[in-house]
Amino acid sequence: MRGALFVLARLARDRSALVGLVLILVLGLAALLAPVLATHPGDVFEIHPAKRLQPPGAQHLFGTDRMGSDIYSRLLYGARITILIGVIAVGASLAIGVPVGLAAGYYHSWASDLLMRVSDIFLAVPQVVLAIAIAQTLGPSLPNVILALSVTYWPWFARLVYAETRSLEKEVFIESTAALGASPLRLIALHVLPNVASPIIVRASIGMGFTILTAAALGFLGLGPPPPTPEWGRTIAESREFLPDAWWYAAAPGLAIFLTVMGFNLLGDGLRDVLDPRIRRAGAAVRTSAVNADV
Amino acid sequence: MPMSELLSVSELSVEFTTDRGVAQVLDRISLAIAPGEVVGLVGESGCGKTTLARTVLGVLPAGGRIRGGAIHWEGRDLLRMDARLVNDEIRGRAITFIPQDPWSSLSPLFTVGTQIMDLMKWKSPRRGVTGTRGHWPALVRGYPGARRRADREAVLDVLRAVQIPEPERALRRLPHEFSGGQRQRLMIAMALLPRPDLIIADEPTTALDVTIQAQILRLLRDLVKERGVSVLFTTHDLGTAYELCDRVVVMYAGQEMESAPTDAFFERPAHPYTRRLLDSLPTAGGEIRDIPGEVPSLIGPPPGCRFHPRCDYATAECRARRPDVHAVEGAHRVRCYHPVIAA
Amino acid sequence: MRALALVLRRLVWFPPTLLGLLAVTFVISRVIPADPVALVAGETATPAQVAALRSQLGFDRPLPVQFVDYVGRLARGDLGTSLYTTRPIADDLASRLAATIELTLVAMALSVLVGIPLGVVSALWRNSVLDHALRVITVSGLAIASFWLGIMLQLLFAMRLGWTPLNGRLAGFPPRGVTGLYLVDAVLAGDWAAFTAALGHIALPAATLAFPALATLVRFTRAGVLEVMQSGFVLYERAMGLPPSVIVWKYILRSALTSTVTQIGLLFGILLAGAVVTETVFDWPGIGTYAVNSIIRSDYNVVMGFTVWAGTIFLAVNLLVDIAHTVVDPRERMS
Amino acid sequence: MSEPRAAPLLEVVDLARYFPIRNAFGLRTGSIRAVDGVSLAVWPGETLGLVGESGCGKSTLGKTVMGIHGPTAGEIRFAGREIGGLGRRERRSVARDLQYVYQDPGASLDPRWKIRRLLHEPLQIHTALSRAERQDQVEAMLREVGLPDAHLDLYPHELSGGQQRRVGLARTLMVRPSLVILDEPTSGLDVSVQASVLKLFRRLQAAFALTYLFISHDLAVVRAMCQRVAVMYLGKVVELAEAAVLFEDPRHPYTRSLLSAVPVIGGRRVTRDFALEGEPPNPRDIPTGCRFRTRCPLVQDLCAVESPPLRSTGGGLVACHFA
Repeated sequence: MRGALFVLARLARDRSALVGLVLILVLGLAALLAPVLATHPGDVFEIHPAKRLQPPGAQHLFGTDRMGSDIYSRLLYGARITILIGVIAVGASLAIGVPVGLAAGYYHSWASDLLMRVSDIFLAVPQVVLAIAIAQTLGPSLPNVILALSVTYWPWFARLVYAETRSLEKEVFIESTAALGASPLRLIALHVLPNVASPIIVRASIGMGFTILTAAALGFLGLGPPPPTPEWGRTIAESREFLPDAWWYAAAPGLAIFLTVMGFNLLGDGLRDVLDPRIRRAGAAVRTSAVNADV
Repeated sequence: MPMSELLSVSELSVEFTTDRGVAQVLDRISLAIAPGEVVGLVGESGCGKTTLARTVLGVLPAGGRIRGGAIHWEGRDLLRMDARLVNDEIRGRAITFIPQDPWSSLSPLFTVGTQIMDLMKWKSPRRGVTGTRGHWPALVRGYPGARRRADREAVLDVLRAVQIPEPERALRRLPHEFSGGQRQRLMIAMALLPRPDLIIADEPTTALDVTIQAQILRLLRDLVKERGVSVLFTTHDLGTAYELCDRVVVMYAGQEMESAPTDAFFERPAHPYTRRLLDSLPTAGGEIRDIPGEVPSLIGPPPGCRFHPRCDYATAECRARRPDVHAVEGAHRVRCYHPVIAA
Repeated sequence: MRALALVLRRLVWFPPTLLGLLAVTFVISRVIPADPVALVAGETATPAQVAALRSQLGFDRPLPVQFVDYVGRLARGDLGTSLYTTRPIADDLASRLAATIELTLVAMALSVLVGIPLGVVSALWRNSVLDHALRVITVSGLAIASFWLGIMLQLLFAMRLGWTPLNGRLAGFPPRGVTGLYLVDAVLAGDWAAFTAALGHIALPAATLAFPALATLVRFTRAGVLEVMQSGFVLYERAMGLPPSVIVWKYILRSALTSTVTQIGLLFGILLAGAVVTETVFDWPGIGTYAVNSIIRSDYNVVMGFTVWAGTIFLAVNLLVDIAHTVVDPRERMS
Repeated sequence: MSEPRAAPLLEVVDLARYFPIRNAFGLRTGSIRAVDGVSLAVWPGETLGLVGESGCGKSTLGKTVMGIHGPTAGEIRFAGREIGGLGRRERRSVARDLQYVYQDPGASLDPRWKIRRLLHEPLQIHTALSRAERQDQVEAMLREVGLPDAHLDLYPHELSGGQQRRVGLARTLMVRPSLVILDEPTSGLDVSVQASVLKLFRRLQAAFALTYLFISHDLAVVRAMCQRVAVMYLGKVVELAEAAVLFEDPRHPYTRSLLSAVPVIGGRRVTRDFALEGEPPNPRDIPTGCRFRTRCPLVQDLCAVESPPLRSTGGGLVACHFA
């Protein structure tokens, strides 16, 4: 635990990472306290056609949608969906990708090459394309979106861990600890994994943002959880019909997505500098590998 | 300021801001070089010798700031001259540079010829005084054909002088096709081409094997003596200083301690630090003597003479105020209250 | 030599990876869904019709046999027919490919021509106001959902200000021409009216598509330039008094570009992915819209065909990236 | 000090280690013969110097003896037991007695581990000592190498080069090895720091009855530390003799030019009469016969035909037809 507090303290000093941390906390609180914060908790399911498309005002902070439901309340509950998708999809991708990458990276055998070729196949197609195909086949629903995202995102982690493990292997301290008599298992568990952990954490954070964007895209294309689930992407799709008059209808969910993903990206950048001791010592040396690895 | 001096650094102080505080890297350094003189700047890592060399070249690393002092070049203070003029007229023309690491000093993506001719385009001795009236932006300014052909001949001559095999073909090859020793010869050639008055060589042979180092030291000494070029040569290896230099200056923790003609420096060192330094050189099987204590941090360095915490002769004076320059004999000077004068 | 090897290795792995992709799409289309035939037949079909379709399509045969047949037909370019347009999917995709290529190329040009100079400038004037502003823009560029950005641009420029058309690729008839890229054909034909019209239509979608790619390129170029500025030859050139502009725009940029070229290659893939969503927002008649519309109508085979095409284009792009990389970096060519 | 009679602690017979050269397609198109048939022995308590310029194979030899590289040919007998062909698991147990100190100490320490854990690790691997017992030994060793206890809580990158070197040494000595291979232990160190590190090596050699294989390109350091010295050129030993003999009366032409290239303060100047021209040939195509013939002042026809064996000449061994 002491390590985590130490990281948090360092993060607090990096202004942009701090902003990222705050944004994510706001998202977390919004999701957690949705029932309390929402002005019209019922509107997640109830509709009031009479109050259709009212502009933002005292009664309805972000106005009402085409069915007269309060947009602000639905956004709060929508935060739960977003976090749920992000956490489970990235979690699953990590659970599959990290061991695959680690094993393939450390034990070079035909099996490891095969694993990497399989991940290449998934990386050969833009994630959103495969996710669409899977989501469409399984039918639009929350679990299907999560499955589609997990199946298409684990290769990113596998590829990252594979690359980090291979480059780590050439490090002198791995060779020297092996020469000291350490067994391969000990090397992986106590030396390779901790050194691979920080790029994974950084990628997980940026990956959360990326997954949320892709999930919103699926929602927008009608492949996300069906109504009345207050999914942000779908809300934007619904709003198009009523533009430009009901501008708030499209602006609010889009802004929610933007701030959330921005939070994870900023946190990811901050973590990259904090977690890598050599970076801290070398001052502003910029690690380009992580910058282009994703998107 | 006697005209016999080509370069005269006086009371130069340089600071570096680091995340742990401000480091006083140079403390009122004074150093003079006469025309044709090869001066060695010797000291252990962190003593400031590279910072001094780079300050004269005007390429201080980020975070470095000159706090005081002057660098007179033929009577004019480089620190107060117009920056563009110094960059056009002095840097790479009157004063040239030989880097330490031959492997990274040439761009891997351009042929050796392109990079040398680029240097010649701006720094050729045949290029008249440019002044600051450059009407065309540098990027697009042309390279007159006649001068380019003359410059190319000069390049081939110097490449032969530094014993680069097949100079014609060498110009068309990429830097990674040359060995460390050959690359350093290229650097020497590029330093000589603008017919400089002074070459600043920052640890030019540190990255080389001993037999290659010997060849390079010999080549450098022959060429500079032949052309009467003076050299400011920084090194942490006392042996190379002994080989190359007419005079040696030793620095410690940002202060100059002693300056003497080479033979006097090595046979009759007067400063306690110089003596300890020469004593700690490994000798055949004998007892190994080191210097107790550690080099002080330059963030809040010790007052007065910065060697006093580790010096056997240290007294109250040494801790209070930096010693003045004490003339031992002829050009042999030492900055110490208790110099050890040989009988 | 090494360049050849790199390309050959990429070519050697092209078929197996593609075959793997086909296997994945086959699994998605035939294995995952409970009853693939029902999906293909659509909700309105009666059980009898479904049974007839099953034997007609050969879905009753063992999976491996179906797979071989599936790959065989794909090899002949037969992606099956679209339930909606009743035309062979391959033809639909082919006719729409030019639109997607044009959109992606314009977006690519935009992000490269704007992104790289901005990246260089923000590296040279590090921690200046400009640098901080650019960092905020690039971080947000990576955080904006492209479909939402598209809608917001439509809202502002098309609806409120009326500077550009709301969507679509061209109001009138496309200019005659061989490339299928309206902008190019218009220029070739000297038809400036069509050119400005086409430009107006492509402006917003290209900007939407380009923004995240631009953000990535600025960040990447900035990091590349910062790294090159630490290198030994930059110090040497500064010490030898070479004009700063020569050092920056010849030596530093050239070094930073070698790594940026691979990044530009990767961008092409990202732009292709983005095109799917962006085209839908702007009703841009490319393969993206075609694929998405077929989703809504669960015009099943189209999605599979599209996935295969996207994968193939993507793999081809990676191949081009390798070749470009070796062209840019002379060391690759020489060793 | 004549040849001691006791059995050698380490004996290497015709050891070779080749690195395959692969063309761009991954096909083997030849091999770099980094170590090409070396035979030498190290006696208990001795310091054998291994000198030569970069690319001569001295580090590769050290790493092959240590088992970091598998030998291509030849035998490695350590304490009477052939260890070259051992399986990975038995090889690890040898590590308890045979240790290797890396040239770049900072890189040989895991950046994420504090010094404390780094020093505990060897004991955790090779002994069953309790945490407390290990802690005692760690603190004792820290004092032996002259570092304050406070450093236990620092990360490697928070120490100076010299301090990292001491931690690297302490780590290898935790398991009380009998032979330590020192790879360029003083490269990159300033003169005064170098002197303190050499003093430390000598004190530890006495304190723990260590035997050193001292690999270095710095001839002055080797002269100060080693009893016997082997000179390597392009993968082969060209001369091996008592240090005093080798430095006073070098026989092999390469040794002579190597020594003449070293600046001697107060002595003759290299820049006036150093004679060796050219650079070592490319290790990918080594000259036939004697490998030094392309730069050797004594070269004759025989040298291109027959590679001179290492033969005794009274004071030591030399590999030259005409030395």
